[in-house]
Amino acid sequence: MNLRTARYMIDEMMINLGRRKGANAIAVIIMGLSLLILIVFLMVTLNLASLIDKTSEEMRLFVYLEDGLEREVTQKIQLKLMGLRGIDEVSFISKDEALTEFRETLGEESDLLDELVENPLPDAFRVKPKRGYITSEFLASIAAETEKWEGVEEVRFGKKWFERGERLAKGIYIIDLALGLIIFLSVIFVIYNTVRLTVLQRRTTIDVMKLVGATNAFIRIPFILEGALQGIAASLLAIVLLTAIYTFSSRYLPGLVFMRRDALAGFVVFCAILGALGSFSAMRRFLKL
Amino acid sequence: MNLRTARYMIDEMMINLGRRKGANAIAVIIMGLSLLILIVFLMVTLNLASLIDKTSEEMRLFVYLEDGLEREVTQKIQLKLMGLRGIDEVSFISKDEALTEFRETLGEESDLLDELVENPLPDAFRVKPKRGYITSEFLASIAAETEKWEGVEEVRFGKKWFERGERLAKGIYIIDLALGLIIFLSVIFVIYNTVRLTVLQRRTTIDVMKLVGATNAFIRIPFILEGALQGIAASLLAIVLLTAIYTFSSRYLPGLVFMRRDALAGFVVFCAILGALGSFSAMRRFLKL
Amino acid sequence: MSPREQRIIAGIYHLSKDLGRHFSLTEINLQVTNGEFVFLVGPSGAGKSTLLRMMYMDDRPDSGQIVVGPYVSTRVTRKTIPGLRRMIGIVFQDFRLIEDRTVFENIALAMKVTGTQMSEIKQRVTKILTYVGLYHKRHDFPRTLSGGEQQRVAIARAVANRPSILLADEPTGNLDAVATRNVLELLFKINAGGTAVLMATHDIEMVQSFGQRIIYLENGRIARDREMIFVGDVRDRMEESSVSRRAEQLSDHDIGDEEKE
Amino acid sequence: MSPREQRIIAGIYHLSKDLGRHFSLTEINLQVTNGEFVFLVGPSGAGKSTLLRMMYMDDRPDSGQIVVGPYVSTRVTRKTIPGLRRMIGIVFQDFRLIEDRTVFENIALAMKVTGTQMSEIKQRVTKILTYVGLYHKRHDFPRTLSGGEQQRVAIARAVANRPSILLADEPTGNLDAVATRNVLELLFKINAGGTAVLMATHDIEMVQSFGQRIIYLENGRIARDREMIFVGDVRDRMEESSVSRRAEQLSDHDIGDEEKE
Ligand SMILES: Nc1ncnc2c1ncn2[C@@H]1O[C@H](COP(=O)(O)OP(=O)(O)OP(=O)(O)O)[C@@H](O)[C@H]1O
Ligand SMILES: Nc1ncnc2c1ncn2[C@@H]1O[C@H](COP(=O)(O)OP(=O)(O)OP(=O)(O)O)[C@@H](O)[C@H]1O
Ligand SMILES: [Mg+2]
Ligand SMILES: [Mg+2]
Repeated sequence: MNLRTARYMIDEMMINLGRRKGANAIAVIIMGLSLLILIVFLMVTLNLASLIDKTSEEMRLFVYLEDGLEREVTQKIQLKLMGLRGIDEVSFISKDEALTEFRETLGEESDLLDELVENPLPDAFRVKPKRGYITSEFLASIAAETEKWEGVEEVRFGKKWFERGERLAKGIYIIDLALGLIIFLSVIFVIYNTVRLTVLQRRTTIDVMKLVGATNAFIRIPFILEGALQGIAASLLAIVLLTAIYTFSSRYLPGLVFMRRDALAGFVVFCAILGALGSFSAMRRFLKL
Repeated sequence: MNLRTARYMIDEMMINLGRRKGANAIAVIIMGLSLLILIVFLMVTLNLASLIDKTSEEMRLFVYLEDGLEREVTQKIQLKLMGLRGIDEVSFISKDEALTEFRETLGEESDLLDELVENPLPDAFRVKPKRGYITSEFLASIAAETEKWEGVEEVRFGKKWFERGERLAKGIYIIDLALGLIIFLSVIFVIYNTVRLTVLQRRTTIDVMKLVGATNAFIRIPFILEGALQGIAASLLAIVLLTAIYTFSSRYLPGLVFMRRDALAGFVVFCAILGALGSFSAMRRFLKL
Repeated sequence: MSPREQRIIAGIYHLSKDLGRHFSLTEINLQVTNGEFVFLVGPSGAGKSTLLRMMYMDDRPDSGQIVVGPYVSTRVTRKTIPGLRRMIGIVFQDFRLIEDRTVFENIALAMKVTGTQMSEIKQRVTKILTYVGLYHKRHDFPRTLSGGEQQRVAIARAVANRPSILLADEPTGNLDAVATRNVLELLFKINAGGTAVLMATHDIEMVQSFGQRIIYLENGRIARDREMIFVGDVRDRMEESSVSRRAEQLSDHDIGDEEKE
Repeated sequence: MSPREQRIIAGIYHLSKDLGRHFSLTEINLQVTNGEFVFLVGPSGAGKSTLLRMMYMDDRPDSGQIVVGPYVSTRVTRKTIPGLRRMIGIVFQDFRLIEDRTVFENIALAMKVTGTQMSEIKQRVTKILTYVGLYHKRHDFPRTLSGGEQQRVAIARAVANRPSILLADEPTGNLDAVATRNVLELLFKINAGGTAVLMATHDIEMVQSFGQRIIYLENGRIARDREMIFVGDVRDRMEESSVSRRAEQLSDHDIGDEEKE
């Protein structure tokens, strides 16, 4: 293909775009709105995941110590804890600190603690696991191991609640994935067929071009470029609308996370390819010998 | 319009449907998938709302009594509470019951209560407000009023937590509404324009019918019927897919609520009207004099 | 049958219509009585189709009036147009057959529109298709028909409803001599039945032989009406108007460069 | 110019093609040498357009072979068809102009496809449009043209690329006598430049006067080729074939019921 042919193809595309402004605009808006739904869904998923992540990151393991331990024993336990695989931070909580914290948690009900004659809480280590290790199996295995150590009275991590949360997160992820798949397929279907319809409407043009001796490439490339352009325009429309939604929503949910730049760029490229593929495959029917 | 004309119109519709099976199928699938997104969103909203509702229904007001009250005073307070506007149930919780409950709430940490020499908790009434009255303003006003009563030491309802929850619920509703509006408009736009495209493709047929003297009604009604049928087919497709999604999801989220029958029926009617309107307005352009 | 009273079934009065930079219809006056047969001739681009289009009110004049039966162009509305169109049978120059309907359905549709009974539709369509020699193709789609066959279907559709006035735009352009004669015979018979016929054609020589009224249109004006036209005479006029449009700067040499080895 | 060598530029050998219940092309044999001018005549539905469609290989024969230049129908592929089509100029019976392109763009597109320079495209299109009398309409869209004007644009597009062989299907069906003569002159000039021309038409009388080779097609068979045909003779044949198709059970009385008051 030489330069002149390339220019003619671009000419063709520009003429097509110019002559069918209304139809193209409608196609781009249909595609853009479908993509908006997809990208909003992606953002919701992203925020759900980051919420679940944050929540599970707050998970702590408490290693309660026996009463009246020697300093050395306490320090040895701390060192052993820090030596364990998958442990991020180990901090000592004295029984007094523990009571203060507990008072805070109880809030209004804390006056109930005023009745205590002596602090019943033990000293403890608060253990923060590393990110990748926050699973109920891992925490249970750590708990089982450390509980056997000398000087350790009990190890707790809210097993029941944690497991319940884990199940919930898994359920949410599975449903999210299922929904995502459906939305994704729906959107691809809509875009693909919208582009297809715009090609179908120009069936006679394609027929005539074939009859005057245009090569398949000459016919196809302008359409593919057009499909790609439509895809890009639609994805940009979706991104603009997403930004508006984000701006509005984060007034009410301040922690909301936005899509990353590179993900958005990938999204635009993906839509361009989708548009181009839609054109391409719509034309396959007509370009047969 | 006489019977024969009606029959001819139905004929027309059937011929159109039969001759353009592929195009009609694609249109119905595009519309069905868009509607699926809408109806899934509705179901998610429904479940969110029922979750928030259930959570807020568990809201209780605690009226703590002074120590060592006479039975009559206690009973008088109970009667007065039951006489208040917006109150559903009032139940007496003795200090021992309260401690047992507290022990349960603490779970693993409950051994801390073993150290108590005497039960520091007061007797109390647990007050369940009626459904429509669960707002922080109403609860605060009740609390303020009852706190002044003789024999009442304090009234609490977890004000801070409740207000925070209320704000969260409001945020979720607003964002849900905003998303819902966008999805709703997108779906309407997609359906409307899909139907429009199928009408546009038959532009020449419409022109010819006008030229041989068909009245606007004769041209329009078959198209409107067709649009309505497409809408109905699309909504049924969406409902079938929704049922599949529901069945799948409730394996992971057992409490999931399905749409009500009458809401689904309304949905089908809505889609029929939407399809009919799409046809109708697409034709307005062509049926001008 | 009682002798028919002479009424004006269609009249055009002081019609003007501007169509962009290059063409306008100017001061057209013409009347057609019921039962009349009129040829509308003129060179390509003279405005024949445009004039017919005004008569079935697919387009409105800029000034002047068109009257067809009881319908007046200045007063006709969206509601009354279907009534007007049912009085008129139209053979379009480009046929305008519906692509996804068979030959039978195309013709039947025009009759259904007026609420004709199905049994009558079947009978009429059969008869007319047989007459134009296409009964065996009644279940075929237009795209599988030859040019001339499509044209005959268009004619069949136009006459199916027994219109009061038939507007035929170049109805024999794709037909051979014999098919042309058959179509003309059909039109004459329909005319003999009381339908006024206005047939646009460029074939002045064919038209000449029938002795019917001929209206000669040229550059958007009626150049002659009613007087007999002699072929030689019209030929000259056509040549003039055609040649005056065509830029004559082209020499044979210019076209000679088509040559190749 | 050196005297041109006689080569066969297009040949059809033992071609058969079945088109449903009602029509088939049978045992067609014909050769066209470069620089030849051939009229293909026959009644409506004889198979003229179908035969031309086979020659530009939009459809393939059931058996037999078509050879155009170096291209052979049995061996041609999706890749080589564009090359074949660029050798051929085609005037379609139904014009096939692209609706959303202007007159200029329609013609230019056919030239762009072959990679012609823009300056040359402009020059050629200007010259040809001027010749067919439509230069002033170059920026108009097909839908605003009269039937005859559209036909002339179709002709202009077909000759724009200086094809080696021109297939013209009823190129004067919508043209008046003068425009017809101009178009024929154009075709003859192009022919004189070395382009073989195969023109399908139903107008046997017009064709008669030029003394060119005439192929007479009837019911999907070549009835006569090369021998001079006398009008009266062909008239008879056409009548026969046309009448045999048309069911003759219709009496005048049948059509007489068109009558109305
Ligand atoms: N919608 C339009 N806009 C602009 N010009 C138009 C329009 N319709 C027709 N014309 C012009 O009006 C002129 C007359 O067209 P018309 O179709 O009436 O001619 P005609 O006599 O039927 O010719 P033919 O024999 O070729 O069919 C032509 O030059 C045509 O280009
Ligand atoms: N795709 C097809 N399927 C079935 N029949 C067809 C098809 N194409 C053409 N025919 C039939 O083949 C016959 C010849 O058609 P063709 O178009 O070749 O005739 P023609 O000689 O060009 O006639 P005309 O002068 O009317 O244009 C017709 O009877 C037509 O109905
Ligand atoms: Mg015309
Ligand atoms: Mg033909």
